[in-house]
Amino acid sequence: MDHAATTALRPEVLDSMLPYFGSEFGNASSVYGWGRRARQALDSARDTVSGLLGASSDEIIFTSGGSEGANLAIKGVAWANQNRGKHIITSAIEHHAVLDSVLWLEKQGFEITILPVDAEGQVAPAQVAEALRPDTILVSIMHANNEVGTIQPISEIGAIVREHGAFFHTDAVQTAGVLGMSVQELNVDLLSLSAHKFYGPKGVGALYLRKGVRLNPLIHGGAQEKRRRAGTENVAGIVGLAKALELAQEEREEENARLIALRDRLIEGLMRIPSTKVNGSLVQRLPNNVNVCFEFIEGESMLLNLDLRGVAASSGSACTSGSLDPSHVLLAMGLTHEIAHGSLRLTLGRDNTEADVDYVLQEVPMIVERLRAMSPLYQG
Amino acid sequence: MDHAATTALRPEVLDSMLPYFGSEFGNASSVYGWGRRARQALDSARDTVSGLLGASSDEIIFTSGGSEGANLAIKGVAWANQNRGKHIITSAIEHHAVLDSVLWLEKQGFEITILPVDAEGQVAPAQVAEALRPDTILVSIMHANNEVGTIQPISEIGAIVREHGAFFHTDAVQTAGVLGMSVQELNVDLLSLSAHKFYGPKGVGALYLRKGVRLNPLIHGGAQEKRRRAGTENVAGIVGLAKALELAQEEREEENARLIALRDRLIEGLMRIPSTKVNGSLVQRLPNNVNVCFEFIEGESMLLNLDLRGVAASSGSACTSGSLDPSHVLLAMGLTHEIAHGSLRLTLGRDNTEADVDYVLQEVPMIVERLRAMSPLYQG
Amino acid sequence: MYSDKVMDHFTNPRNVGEIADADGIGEVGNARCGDIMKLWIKVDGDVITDVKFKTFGCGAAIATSSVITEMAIGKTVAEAERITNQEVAEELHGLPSVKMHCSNLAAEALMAAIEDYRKKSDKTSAS
Amino acid sequence: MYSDKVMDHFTNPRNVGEIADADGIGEVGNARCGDIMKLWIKVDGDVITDVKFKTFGCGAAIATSSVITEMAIGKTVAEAERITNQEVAEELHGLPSVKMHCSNLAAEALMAAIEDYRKKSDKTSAS
Ligand SMILES: Cc1ncc(COP(=O)(O)O)c(C=O)c1O
Ligand SMILES: Cc1ncc(COP(=O)(O)O)c(C=O)c1O
Repeated sequence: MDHAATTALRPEVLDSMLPYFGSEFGNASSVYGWGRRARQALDSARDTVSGLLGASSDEIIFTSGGSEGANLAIKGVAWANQNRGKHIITSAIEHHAVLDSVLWLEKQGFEITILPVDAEGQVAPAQVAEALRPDTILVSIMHANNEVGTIQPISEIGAIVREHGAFFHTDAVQTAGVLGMSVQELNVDLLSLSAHKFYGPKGVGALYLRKGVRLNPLIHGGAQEKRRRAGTENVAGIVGLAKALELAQEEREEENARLIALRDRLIEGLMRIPSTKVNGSLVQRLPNNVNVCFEFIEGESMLLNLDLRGVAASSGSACTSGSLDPSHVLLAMGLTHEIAHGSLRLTLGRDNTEADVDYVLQEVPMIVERLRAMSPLYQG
Repeated sequence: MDHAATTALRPEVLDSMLPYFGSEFGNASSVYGWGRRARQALDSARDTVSGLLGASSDEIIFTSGGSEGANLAIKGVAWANQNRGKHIITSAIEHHAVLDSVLWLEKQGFEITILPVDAEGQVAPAQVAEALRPDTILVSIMHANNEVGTIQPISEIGAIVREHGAFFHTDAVQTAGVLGMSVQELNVDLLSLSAHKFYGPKGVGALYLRKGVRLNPLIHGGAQEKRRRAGTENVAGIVGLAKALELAQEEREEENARLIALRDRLIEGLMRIPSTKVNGSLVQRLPNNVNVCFEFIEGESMLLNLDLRGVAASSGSACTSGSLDPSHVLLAMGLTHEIAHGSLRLTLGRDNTEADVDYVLQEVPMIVERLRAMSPLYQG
Repeated sequence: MYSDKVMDHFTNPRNVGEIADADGIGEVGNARCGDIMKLWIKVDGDVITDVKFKTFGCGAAIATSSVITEMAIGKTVAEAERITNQEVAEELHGLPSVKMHCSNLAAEALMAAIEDYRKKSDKTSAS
Repeated sequence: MYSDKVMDHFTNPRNVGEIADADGIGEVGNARCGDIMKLWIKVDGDVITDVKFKTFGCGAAIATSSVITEMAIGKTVAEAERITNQEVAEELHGLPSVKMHCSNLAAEALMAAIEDYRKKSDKTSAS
């Protein structure tokens, strides 16, 4: 139950990719022969993705994943538009691909505003409006958070940013296969996504870049992706991304209804454990995300116990990341360090059933009890 | 015969990758369960690659290909070491991934020296020595050129650069599956390679980074690749890269002997066509590279004719790139524009036989004759 | 990337060659840019009766040269002069956009040949 | 990522609990960092006869706590005092490097308990 971390490739997606690992191995930049057929496959994948996003095909740049997409969006816009200003706005709960890009730019002389979030992990559009300055060139707010599943009011924020004349990027890595992805409705200028989060291959992603937005490449070199991203194209991966996104978007309404039922069953069941708290909004929430804190216990020991029982999960525990601080997202939402250390994230996916949920609901209470009995913080 | 552009995935390599598209789909950053097995696959691939390079495993950074590797090497070293100096040296015949990175840095305030090459496309070590300045932080010279196949005296240049105290990167994209890759013997601090050039998958590469060389990431975010390259790892691609490199290095002596025989047969045959010139060194040359200029004809029309006869090839023709100037490599070697426009590159590979060579030797003279008959430059 | 019609003209170019006693000769482009077109025309009265070409250049350059010979033959000089590069591309059912700029010189070559014909016939009538 | 021995101590931790009439109690770490170890020791003459622990922390923290109780029981106080974090890690057949820094506090917890024991017994002998 760790589908927010990654998902298994769907067999249909692998099938769509295999020809490009076999006889159709051409370099899409070669003018003739195999190259031409690789080019056609790329063009068709690009049309699929742009169609699903309500964009035009030359607004899609294929990347090596969500991290590259966010880095390209943020650094690329910053470098290309620094003559207009050097101020960038983002939020405290962004993925590190965004946060660390922005912090690195700060070292290079850009000015950064990091917006706080409320207790449910939401960014307030009014705060974005307030933070905008004449020299603001870029705002980057994620579509939904990967840890607590809170969905942000992107469309509203986008309207404010556009009105002001800055560019707006959203990290849609957690939502691309789950929510509607019309870049017009979302009011975004840039949007990044990553295939392996929606049953596509790892190591491939896409960046939507609205026509007219100036961008410096992150990877210079060949003329691929209209000179915005050099490198021989990962044809098989790109074909797989397009196929996976198409399937996910086709099935999303039905699948979301199923996941929401499982999610709510899981949350309800876990909340019966004493001294337990749900993190994130219960309303503006990804259909597959469950995130709770069990007081008095530490997350990694929880994960390890679940793993021994065959359940993959995730935690905001510092111990899983090698740093001393627990999840920056939970801290930004106002949780104390000790409670943040005890968080458990379960993210549901296509292969999860009610039986899986019930199994987890049977195991977790026992694990929590056992760990609490061992905890010097727990007074019984 | 365009194996320098890309190669077909070997079936053994695809087989090594398939488990990671199937049941072993974990995210290598997840601490437990599937994540652990993905991590083991990555570790083992890293050991294989570092072993083949004579490096230690924490000196290998997996990337999305040769372009990213070169960009990371050059920009990463430049950014991290700019306090020591802002001067960078490279050569006029580098791939655009190197050249354009360096030219972009120039716009950001770095100083660049671009070394010339001789008529065979070689960089003189003495010229590197002369160009080194107290503020030189990085030298980047490719191992072998992708157009004309000339192999550079990397080990010698490396010794000079090291003596001086600068860092040395080599773009080994064309050589990684072909020549010995000991980073100790090559005297390099950074070396980039790309899997699809040696029968591995597209969209994955590796950068060797000598311990102690400071580098800023190009892609910030997660803690992957020891914080030097963020992004969920392309596990299948990385496993494929390692497998492909291992096979190529195992077989290279035998395969090179075979390719050299074919190459020389091809060159000899083409040279029988009047007003024809070989480009690049005949001695320090990649085993699979043939590059010739036919006077009075233009390269793309040559390619198109070959394609109609089932032969994939490449040209330094401007018309294949959409720019007005022909190959910067041929121009740097002193060829005139009109002759450079008429170049033809044929690069041999595993699937080419003597029969293929003979077929090309039968077709090319007829095509040349036909195009020359149509050329206003040809006095017949 | 090329239309079937381009490929047809590329593989079977019409009217390749020179006209020994041409009434006008035009040459455009240069080897530096990779495209040179040379066009010979024969004029009878006011009508272009024959056109021949030689071209150094890519597939698009060869095909545009070939197709413009067909377009020009039978037209009056005044009509032929109005042929644009755009019309040449349309006649070939389109050209890839990178080729529109650098290799679509045929209309200019024809213009140059007509100009040369005018100059010569002016001289002839003046003498 | 953990050795079998770590996993053994994690899944079956030895000597979990408290000692009501402990001769020394040590507590190290803090919840902010995600690891707290509390250790109770019982001393008879100069020999540590019993150790119990409670730990809030990751798998490594729990395993190191557990293994040090085994290492300490039966040793003299002076011997037990010389146990290092490094030895605890070795006893567990190694720990992942990220865990060496933050979660390997067991030797310190034991040291704190011994210190507490010394203070108390000093007081006892002084009275
Ligand atoms: C010498 C050289 N360097 C770099 C590259 C770029 O590699 P990739 O296309 O895998 O990014 C290539 C191939 O295109 C190359 O031949
Ligand atoms: C919200 C968010 N942004 C960015 C990323 C980075 O994506 P990738 O690992 O594909 O580079 C992730 C996933 O790891 C994510 O959850």
